[in-house]
Amino acid sequence: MTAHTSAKTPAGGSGRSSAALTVRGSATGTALAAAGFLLVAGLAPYVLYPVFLMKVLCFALFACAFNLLIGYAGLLSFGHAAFFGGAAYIAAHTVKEWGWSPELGLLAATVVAAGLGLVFGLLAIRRQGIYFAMITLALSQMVFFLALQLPFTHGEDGIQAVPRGLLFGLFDLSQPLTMYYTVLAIFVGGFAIIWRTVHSPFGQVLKAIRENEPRAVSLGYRTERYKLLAFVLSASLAGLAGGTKAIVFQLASLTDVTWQMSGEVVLMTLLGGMGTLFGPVVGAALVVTLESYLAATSLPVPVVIGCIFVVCVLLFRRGIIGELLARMPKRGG
Amino acid sequence: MNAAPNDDIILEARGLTKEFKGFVAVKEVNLQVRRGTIHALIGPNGAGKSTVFNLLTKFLTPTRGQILYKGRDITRTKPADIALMGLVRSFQISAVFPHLSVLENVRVALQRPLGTSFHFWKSEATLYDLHDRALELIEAVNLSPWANHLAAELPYGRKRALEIATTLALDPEVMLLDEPLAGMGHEDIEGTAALIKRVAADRTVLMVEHNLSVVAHLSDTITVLRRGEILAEGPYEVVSKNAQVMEAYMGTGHA
Amino acid sequence: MPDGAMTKTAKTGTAMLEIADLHGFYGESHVLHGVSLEVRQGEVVTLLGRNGAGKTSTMRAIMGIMGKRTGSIRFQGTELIGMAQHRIPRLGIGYVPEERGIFSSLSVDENLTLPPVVKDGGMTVPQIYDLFPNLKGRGSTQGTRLSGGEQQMLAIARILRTGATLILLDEPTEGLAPVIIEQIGVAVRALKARGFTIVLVEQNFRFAATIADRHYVMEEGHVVDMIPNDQLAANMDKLHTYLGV
Amino acid sequence: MFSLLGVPSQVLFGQLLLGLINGSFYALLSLGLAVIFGMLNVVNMAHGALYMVGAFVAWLLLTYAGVGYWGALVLAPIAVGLVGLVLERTMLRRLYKVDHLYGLLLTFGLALIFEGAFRHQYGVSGQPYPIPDLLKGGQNLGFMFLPNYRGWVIVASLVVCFGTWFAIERTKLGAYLRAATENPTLVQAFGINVPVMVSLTYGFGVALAGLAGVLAAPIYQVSPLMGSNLIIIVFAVVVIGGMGSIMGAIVTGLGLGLLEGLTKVFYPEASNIVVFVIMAIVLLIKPAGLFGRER
Amino acid sequence: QVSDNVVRIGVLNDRSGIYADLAGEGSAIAARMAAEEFGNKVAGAPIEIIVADHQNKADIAASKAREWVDTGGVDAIADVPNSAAALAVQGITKDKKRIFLMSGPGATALSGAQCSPYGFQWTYDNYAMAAGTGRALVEQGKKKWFFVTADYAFGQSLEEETTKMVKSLGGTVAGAVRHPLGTSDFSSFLLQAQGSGADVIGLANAGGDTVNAVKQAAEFGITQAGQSLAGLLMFISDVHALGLQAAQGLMFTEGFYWDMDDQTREWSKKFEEKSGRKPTMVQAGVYSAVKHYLKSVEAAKTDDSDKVAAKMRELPVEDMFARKGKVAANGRMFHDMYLVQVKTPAESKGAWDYYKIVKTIPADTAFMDPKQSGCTLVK
Ligand SMILES: Nc1ncnc2c1ncn2[C@@H]1O[C@H](COP(=O)(O)OP(=O)(O)OP(=O)(O)O)[C@@H](O)[C@H]1O
Ligand SMILES: Nc1ncnc2c1ncn2[C@@H]1O[C@H](COP(=O)(O)OP(=O)(O)OP(=O)(O)O)[C@@H](O)[C@H]1O
Ligand SMILES: CC(C)C[C@H](N)C(=O)O
Ligand SMILES: [Mg+2]
Ligand SMILES: [Mg+2]
Repeated sequence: MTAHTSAKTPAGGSGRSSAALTVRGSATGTALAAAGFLLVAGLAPYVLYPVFLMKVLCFALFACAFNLLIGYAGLLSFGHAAFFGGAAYIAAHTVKEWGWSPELGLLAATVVAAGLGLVFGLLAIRRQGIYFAMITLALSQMVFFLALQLPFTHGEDGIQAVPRGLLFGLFDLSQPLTMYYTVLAIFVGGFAIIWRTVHSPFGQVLKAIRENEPRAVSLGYRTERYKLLAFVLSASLAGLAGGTKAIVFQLASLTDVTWQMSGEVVLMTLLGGMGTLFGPVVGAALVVTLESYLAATSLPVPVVIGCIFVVCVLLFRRGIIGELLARMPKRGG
Repeated sequence: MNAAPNDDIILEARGLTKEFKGFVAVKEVNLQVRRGTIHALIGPNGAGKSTVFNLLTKFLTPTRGQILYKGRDITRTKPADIALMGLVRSFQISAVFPHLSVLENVRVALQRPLGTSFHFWKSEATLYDLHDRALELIEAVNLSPWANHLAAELPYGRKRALEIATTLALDPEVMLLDEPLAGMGHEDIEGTAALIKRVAADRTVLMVEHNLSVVAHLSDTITVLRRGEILAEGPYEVVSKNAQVMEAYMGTGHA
Repeated sequence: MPDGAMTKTAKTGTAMLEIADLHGFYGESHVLHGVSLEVRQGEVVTLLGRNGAGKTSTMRAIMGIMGKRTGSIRFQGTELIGMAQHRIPRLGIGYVPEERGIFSSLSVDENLTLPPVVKDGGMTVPQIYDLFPNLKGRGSTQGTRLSGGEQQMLAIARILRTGATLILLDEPTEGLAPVIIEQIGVAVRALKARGFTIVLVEQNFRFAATIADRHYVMEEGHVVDMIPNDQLAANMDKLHTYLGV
Repeated sequence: MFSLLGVPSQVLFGQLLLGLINGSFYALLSLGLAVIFGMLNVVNMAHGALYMVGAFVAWLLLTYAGVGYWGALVLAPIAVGLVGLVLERTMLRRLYKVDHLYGLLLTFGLALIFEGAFRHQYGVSGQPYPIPDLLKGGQNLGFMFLPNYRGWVIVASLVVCFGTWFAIERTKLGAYLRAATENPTLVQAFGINVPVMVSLTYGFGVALAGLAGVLAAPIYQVSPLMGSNLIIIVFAVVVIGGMGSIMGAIVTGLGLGLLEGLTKVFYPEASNIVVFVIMAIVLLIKPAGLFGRER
Repeated sequence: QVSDNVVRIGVLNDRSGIYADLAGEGSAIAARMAAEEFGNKVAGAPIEIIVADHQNKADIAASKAREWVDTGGVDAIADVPNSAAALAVQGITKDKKRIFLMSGPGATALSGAQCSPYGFQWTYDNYAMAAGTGRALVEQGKKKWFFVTADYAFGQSLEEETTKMVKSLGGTVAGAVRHPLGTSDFSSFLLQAQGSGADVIGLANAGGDTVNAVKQAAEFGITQAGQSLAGLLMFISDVHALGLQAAQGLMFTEGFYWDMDDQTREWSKKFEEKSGRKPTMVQAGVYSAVKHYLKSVEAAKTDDSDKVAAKMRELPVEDMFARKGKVAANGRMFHDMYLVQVKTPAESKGAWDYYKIVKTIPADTAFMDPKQSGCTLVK
């Protein structure tokens, strides 16, 4: 919702075609921001600790995936850790125990997360609002207990010492920078998918459903299927993020399947701005930074995080990026 | 169902009944809407008009009874499928997508027939072809100056207009309008009434409306509901002379 | 304030309710556009008007259960706008809503005794049963199992217990069979005789004519006319145009 | 002694009884959640944290004020209730106008704050709380040895649950509550101060959690995270029972406790997830929950 | 030559959870005490001790260790009570060639299949516990066992080692239940144990979990009914938390007791002044390990891990914790262990007077023969 630049005139366009500006104006803005982001992210590992940056990127992708659901389909999932953490186990297991290459491991993680998303979705999608949140929460807790008890996850120990391996048999991921650029590429890829989804015919319907579901139904959309597809997409990308994290940290553990993790991703998204493309990225970066900064102080991390949560909910429901956008000059008319 | 389905009747309800936890909101309603007409449903508040409406569009499931659309039984069909079959409704409380622009609101309806609505990998630009048609529809309801505004920014009456434009975008065979004029200012009422008349030329309209003068002016047939039952039916001239209708709806002082 | 015209027809008693230039909103829609009217002690006054004219909204504005309202509503000299919602009924105003508002999770007895007594001089439960014999013996029935008419009686009855001196009745006859309407008419007259002040929304003005002292006519969110009951016959034509019949 | 499917009856009945004890906690906690949800439409994520606070208040009273178990049984719920009152008045209240989800998020944040603060102060390992002298020892029931204290927990929570049910379903105050759940505007128009009632309801609901905390203190360690995992099961209980249904909360709470006990006998590996499996099944068959009404 | 001119030791342990009392800040104090004995300087470079909380989570431990090594210039990591976390750290220190001084973790794999040239398991291990406690009880005629096991690397390994020991002595195992780390209610596990008809209920867990289990066993009258309870790994802090009333009579294996001789008493007194409590074996072990590490740095005149590790294996361990201790090729430090029994309240003469030492287990029988450990470093 920024510039008025009209890059391309829609078919048959004349003066009236300015109607398309809403959409493409924000598209240009996003493209600019994305270019800036790539520049910064490309140089960052020379300044900052790459593992830290990779963590940020994994969580940013996770938050973006989550945001696809809450921000663009209006569904609050309180169980996204199941996909993130569950996929981490899959990636770790396939790579470590079965000796799969990292790209195959990630693919497996994503596919399993998608399957899990489908199951969750089928069960939860029939209810809305808090019911939906509660159901996803409870289902993810089920995954948590499975992760605790299934033999292949190794309970409290987690799957440790996962080899990073050679990406496509070529790139040695144990090199920090190679790993970093791989993660960056995965993030950019995931983000691009989300960006495309949001700005696709499907994304339009999704937004319509979020805005007014009965109306969308009356226009002939079988809204449950759209929501389900959105859910599966979101779950898959959350899984991709989780799998990547497992490869980066060479470990899959229970932490990533706890409901506190589900809460954390909500916080990241809320803090950055629900329903804004870059909000979750900013939110994730802030939360991860804050946590690692706080860990070194004597301040209790959960208290600080909780306070941010409360303040956001009470005062800044639009989040950082949301507030920024809201303060920008409005479109003409 | 029928040996020889009456081609003339596009939408029909038979013995339609809806109970809410023991409370009968709609009772044994038999309704026939003829193709190409404007059919109005009137009645006192709580008579069950909106409920009948919701039943016909499957937003509620009837407790008993049957609904036929073009001779086909649609009693068990899902709401979205009903819409796909050309039976499209509007809502009593304004139903727009508030944070989409006016153009996008209409476009959402237009994009459905493209069949790309699940294509999350396609660009939104594939929808730009629809803009001309969308703007035409927007023009038709006098919303052109607003095309780029968010629907939320429109005044109430304009939202109703937008809703009609969106409904029209589906090019429905039957349009069901629930109080399309409610909340509109005088200036809009006339325009919208004219619009309804215009679009009804090649389709069927069933509407719930309290504004009697409009109903009188627009509709070919009027069905009067009271307490969930049909009290009277017929053209305005007949219905408005019916003593029961006068008592239940128009008031007894009617000369 | 346009009260000059109204005092001429004033009956006995002092002004109980004075509304001046009342505006009301539901969210973004502005539905009351400057309502002004006055009700005196012991009167029965009706609000007439087409569907959507703003009658119900006026009552809701009095009770303070409307999103936003401006202007002035004075009850026995006390300004109601700006007052905490739950204080308003405590001044002695009872409200019988259009949709009756019988609670389904409460029994008839519980429904009946739900509104707290706000003033002395309310009717006792036996007196209520005398007035509405239909309710007798139904105490343990679930509230919404009653027939529509019984529910209407219950809605009125529960207000009578509270001792409220001003009663706002929104379409008490809507959807009711003629016999029951008759009963309600009897009840309203009985209440009047007991000194209650009543504001009544009615579509059925034949019924209204049998009980009211004066009629206010509303159109598009404001009062357009006031007709004393004894001049009703003379103003029939005018009324018909107002009501669009 | 006999055996069922190869399981000695002792073990069976023993686990069932333990399940009933767990069920008592589920019932007490889900009751509070149901009351709050019915009235405020808020999913109180802070419920588990406030349960923990209840236990801690009891421990603090004992450690720093010398107030014993029986005193804490009264004082701790009151303290927690007051905390709830303050939270409702200062924060939750501002969210009724916006999406209900924000209530959930707010209380989630509050839960983090409470748990984090206690964790920071007292560590995670937990503080011991002695069983009151009156309830030491136990009864040999033949099939198992039932510690007196655990027996008391069952009795106390049943009494409180059914007391609450009675208060809500059979008293005047309860009538206000039920009516206000259905139609708050109208109840307000009868001159009842609904906002105050809402505050009190929240206070009462969390006081129940506080009470459960005191009851739990002598059994489990008093630890900052004692509520955080329990609460999810309790949410599942509420979903199964039907959001907002009082009876549903009680019956489902006890029932699921028993079912969990049973699972521990026959298929212990599944005992942690059986509640969630039941939830999935119930949702498929009856989306509104066993005792819930479709909105 | 000392890298970045400082010898930095990171004490990574549970500072807030169920192992916080037996390790936690106490371990950091012990490490600092060791550094002070060197005047906070070694091989000409200052010694720096830093701490972090691993919260008993392998992922947190791993990322902290990685961060310390990558960006914090940490030369050695100490303690890491929690075998899962320790296994994760072992992987990283092995990879990045840093010294790992394990005092807390018990899993035998750490000096077995998962051993590292840079990893040293100092204080005890699960084999030692099984060899001590398991043997003692079986020899008393308690042959039928049932395990209540913490479901992670440590618990499983403890159960496994004890099972092997019990079976080798002609005992049987009636069954086992697994519980998650940090369980608060053991009642249904205990009920199962009771139903099994075993002579001994072996608690293959530690810290707060053991304390809870013992307490609830008393609540359910398990010992009155004739079964014995065996805490397979217990610390003095656990006895302290339980109180003698509940803990009396329990028999288990310890690596250290403050009240053994003047040296231990003196050191423990200093420790108590700083921490307010007597040291556990884990804390005392951290002291010993750090001290030995510093000694080796001094001797090698560098903090280069390969050289220091070689020196650590070469030098004898001699301090108040271990007499004539020896580091084996697999990283296991061999020293005497003690079978102790908790005194009755009547026997106890004062604060922290908790143990009777039943017997001393000599180093070579206390620990597993390195050749059988499965560690590839052993030729
Ligand atoms: N979901 C429901 N549960 C219970 N009763 C309902 C429900 N929906 C409608 N009703 C009842 O059914 C009756 C008919 O309602 P309906 O909305 O159809 O009336 P209407 O004729 O459209 O009135 P209006 O002119 O006010 O829109 C009313 O008494 C209403 O209270
Ligand atoms: N909750 C609401 N939100 C928005 N608009 C409303 C709401 N309630 C009523 N209105 C609108 O306010 C206007 C006045 O309504 P009101 O209910 O006061 O009319 P009324 O005179 O009582 O009509 P009726 O005879 O139908 O009862 C109508 O246009 C109505 O659509
Ligand atoms: C400190 C100890 C109780 C830790 C435990 N031995 C473990 O390896 O996990
Ligand atoms: Mg209606
Ligand atoms: Mg009305």
